[in-house]
Amino acid sequence: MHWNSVAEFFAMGGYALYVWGSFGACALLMIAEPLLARRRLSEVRRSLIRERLADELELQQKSQ
Amino acid sequence: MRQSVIHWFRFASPQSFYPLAGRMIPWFWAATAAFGIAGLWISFFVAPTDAQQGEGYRIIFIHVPASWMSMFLYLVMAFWAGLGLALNTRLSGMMAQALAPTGALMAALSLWTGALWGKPMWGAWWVWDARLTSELLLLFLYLGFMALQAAIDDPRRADKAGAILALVGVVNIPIIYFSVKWWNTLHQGSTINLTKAPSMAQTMLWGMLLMALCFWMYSIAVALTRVRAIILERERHTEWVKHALE
Amino acid sequence: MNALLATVRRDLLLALRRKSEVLTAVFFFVIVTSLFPLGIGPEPVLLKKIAPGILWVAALLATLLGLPRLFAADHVDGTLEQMVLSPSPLGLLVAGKILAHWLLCGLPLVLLAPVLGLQFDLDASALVILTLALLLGTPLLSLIGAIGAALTLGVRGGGVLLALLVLPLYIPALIFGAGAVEAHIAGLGAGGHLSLLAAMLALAVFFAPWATTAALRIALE
Amino acid sequence: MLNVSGLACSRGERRLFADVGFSLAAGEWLHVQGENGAGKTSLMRLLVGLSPADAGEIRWRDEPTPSPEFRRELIYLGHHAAVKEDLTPLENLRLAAALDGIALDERASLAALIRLGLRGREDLPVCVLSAGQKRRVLLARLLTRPALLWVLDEAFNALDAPAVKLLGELIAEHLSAGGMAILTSHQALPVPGGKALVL
Repeated sequence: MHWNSVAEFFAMGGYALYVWGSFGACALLMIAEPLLARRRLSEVRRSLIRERLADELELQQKSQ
Repeated sequence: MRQSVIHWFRFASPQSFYPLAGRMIPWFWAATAAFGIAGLWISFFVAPTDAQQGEGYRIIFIHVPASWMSMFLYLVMAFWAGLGLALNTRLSGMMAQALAPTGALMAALSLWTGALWGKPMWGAWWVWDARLTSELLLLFLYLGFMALQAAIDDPRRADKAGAILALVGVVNIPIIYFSVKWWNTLHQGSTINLTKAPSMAQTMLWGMLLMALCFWMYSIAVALTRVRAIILERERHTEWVKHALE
Repeated sequence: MNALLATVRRDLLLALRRKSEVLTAVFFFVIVTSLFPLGIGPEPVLLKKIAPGILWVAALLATLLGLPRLFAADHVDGTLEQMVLSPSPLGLLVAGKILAHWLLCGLPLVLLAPVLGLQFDLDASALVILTLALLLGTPLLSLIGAIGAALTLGVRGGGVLLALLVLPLYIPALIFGAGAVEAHIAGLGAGGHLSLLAAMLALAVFFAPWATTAALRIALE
Repeated sequence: MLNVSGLACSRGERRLFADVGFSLAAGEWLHVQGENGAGKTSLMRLLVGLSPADAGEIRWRDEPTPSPEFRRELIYLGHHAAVKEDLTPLENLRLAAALDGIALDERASLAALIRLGLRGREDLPVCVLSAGQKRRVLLARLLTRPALLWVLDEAFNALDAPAVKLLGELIAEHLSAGGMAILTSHQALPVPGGKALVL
C-alpha cells in the first residue's frame, strides 16, 4: 500500500485526468452496454407477451 | 462418441441455447466481478509506481486488456461466422452478430485509453503509432460489419454476408497490422512502444492478466444477453418462443 | 478460360457503348490530383514529398467510384442471375468482370499517373517506380473492391457502405504503394515494397474471386 | 428425370409453401398456379438453384442439384429482361452464348430472331425496342441455347397474341422433342396437356 491518503490516491501523482478519464470511461461504457443489451431483451419479451395476450383476447372474443 | 456429438448439436439450436444462456449469464457476471475486483486491487494498490511514468502508467491495466479483447473478439466473431457459413447453423450467425458491438466497444476503449495515455507520455492525444493505427482500422472493420448487417433486411442473408466480410477481415488483419508497423518504422525513427515502455514487473503482468480475464468474462456475459434478445427477435413466430416466456 | 475472356469482351463492349461512365473515374483522378497543389501551394519540395501519397489516395478513390456499378447494372437487368445459372463456373465469370473493371478503371490510372507525376516534380526514375507500384496495386484494389461490391449489392445506401467496408482493406495497398515511391526517393530502394505488393496481389487473385462469388450467390438468394 | 420432394420455403418469417413435390419425365410439362404472392417465383428460383430451400430435395437424373450438369441442361427465364439495353439483339444472343461457353454461329442466331418476329431489328440497340420486343429477344435464347429443361417464369406476360401463340408452339415443339418445361401463369396456357401444381 503506497497511498498515504485518499486525496493522494485520487490525485494519481498528477495524472488524475488521464487515469480517471480512462477508468471512468471504461466503467461508464461497461455499465451502459449491459443495460442496453438487457433493455433490448426485455423489450422483445414485452412485445412477445403483448402478442400472446392479444392472441388470447382474440380467442376469447371469438368464442363469445 | 456419437451420443456426445448429438448432445453438442442439441445446444446449437436457438431453442435449447436460449434457456442455457439464461442460466449461464449470472455465473459470468460473478466471474467478471471477482476478476475485476482482484485486477483493480492489483492495479491500484499492489503495483508500484513506475519510475519513468509515475502513476500515469496505470492506464495500461485497462488499455492492454481492451486491445487484446478487441482483437480476440474479432477472431471469435469470425469463427462463429465461418461456422455458420460452413454448417448453416442458425445460432452461429446470431452469435457473430451479438459479439460485434462488444468488440467495437473494446476497440473504442482501447483507442480512448490510448489517447489518454499518449497525451502525458508523448505530449499528443493522437500519435500515428502502429498499434493505435491498427486498432483504429479494427474499429472500422467492426463498424463495417455492423453497418452491413444492419443494412440487409433478411437476417439469413445478413448473417451470410457478414460472415464473408468477417472472414475477409480475418485474412486482412495481420496484413494490415504488419503493413502499418512497416509504415510506422519507416516514418518515425524512434517509436515508443506501449506495452514495453515500463519495465514489465511480475505484479503488473498479473494485474493485466486479471483485468483481461475480467473483460473476457464481461464480453461473454454481455454477448449472451444480446444473443438471447436476437434469438427472441428472430424466432418470435415459432411455437417454442411462445412457451419459453414467463 | 473462354468464359473469362468472353466476360471481359462483353464488359469492354458495354463500356464502349457507355463511354461516360469510364471517363468519370479518369477525370476524377486527374482533377483531384490537380487540386492538391492548388490547395497546398506550389512549393516543389513539399509537392514532391506528398506526391506519392496524393496520387495513391486519388487512385484509390477513383477505383472506389466505379465499384458500385461493377455488379449493379447486371443485377438490375437480370443478366447476373443468368451468369449464376450459367454452366460456366461463376468464379471465372466473376474473375472476368473484375479484370474488365481493372482494364477500364485501373489501367487508365496507371497510364496517366506518370503524366500527373510530372505536375509534382517527380523525376524519371520515381515515375517508373510509381507506375510499377500502381500496376501492381490497382488490380489489388479492383479485386478487394469486388468483394465489397458483391456484399453491398442491392443494399440500402450501398455506395457509402461500400466505402466503409472497402477502404480499411485498402490500407496495406496504400502503404506499400505510396511507400515504394517514397522509399525510392529517399534512396532506400523500392524492391521490398514492390515485392510485398506483388505478394498481396497473388493472395488476392487467389482469394478475392472466391469470396466475391460466395457474396454474389448470397446477394441473389 | 426431375424429381422434387418435400420442398419448403419461407420468406422472412412467413411460410410460403411446404411439402411441394412433383416429378417430370421427358415430354411432360408442369403448370405452376397460384395467387399473387403464393410463392410461384420463389419456387422457380428454388428449382433452378438460385436460392436454397428450407427443406426438401431436388434431383435431376437422380443426382442432387444444383450441379454443373444440371445447369448445362437448364434454361431459366425470369421476370427480368436479362438483355443488355446498349447492345443489339444479335450481340445479346452472341454474348449470352459466349458466357455459357456455347458455340453459336451468326446463322443460328439470325434464324432465331427471325422466328421470333424481330426481322429488321437485329442491329438496333435493344433500348429502342418495345417491352414485348425485348421479351422476344430473351425468348430467342430458347432457340439458341440447347437445354432439356425450360423453366419459364411468367413468360407469357407482355406478349401480344401472335407472340403468345408462337411461344406456345415453341414449347410444344420442345416437348415433342423430349424436352421438359415448368411454367408459371395465372391464366390458361396455349400448351396442351401438362401437370398442374397449385400453391
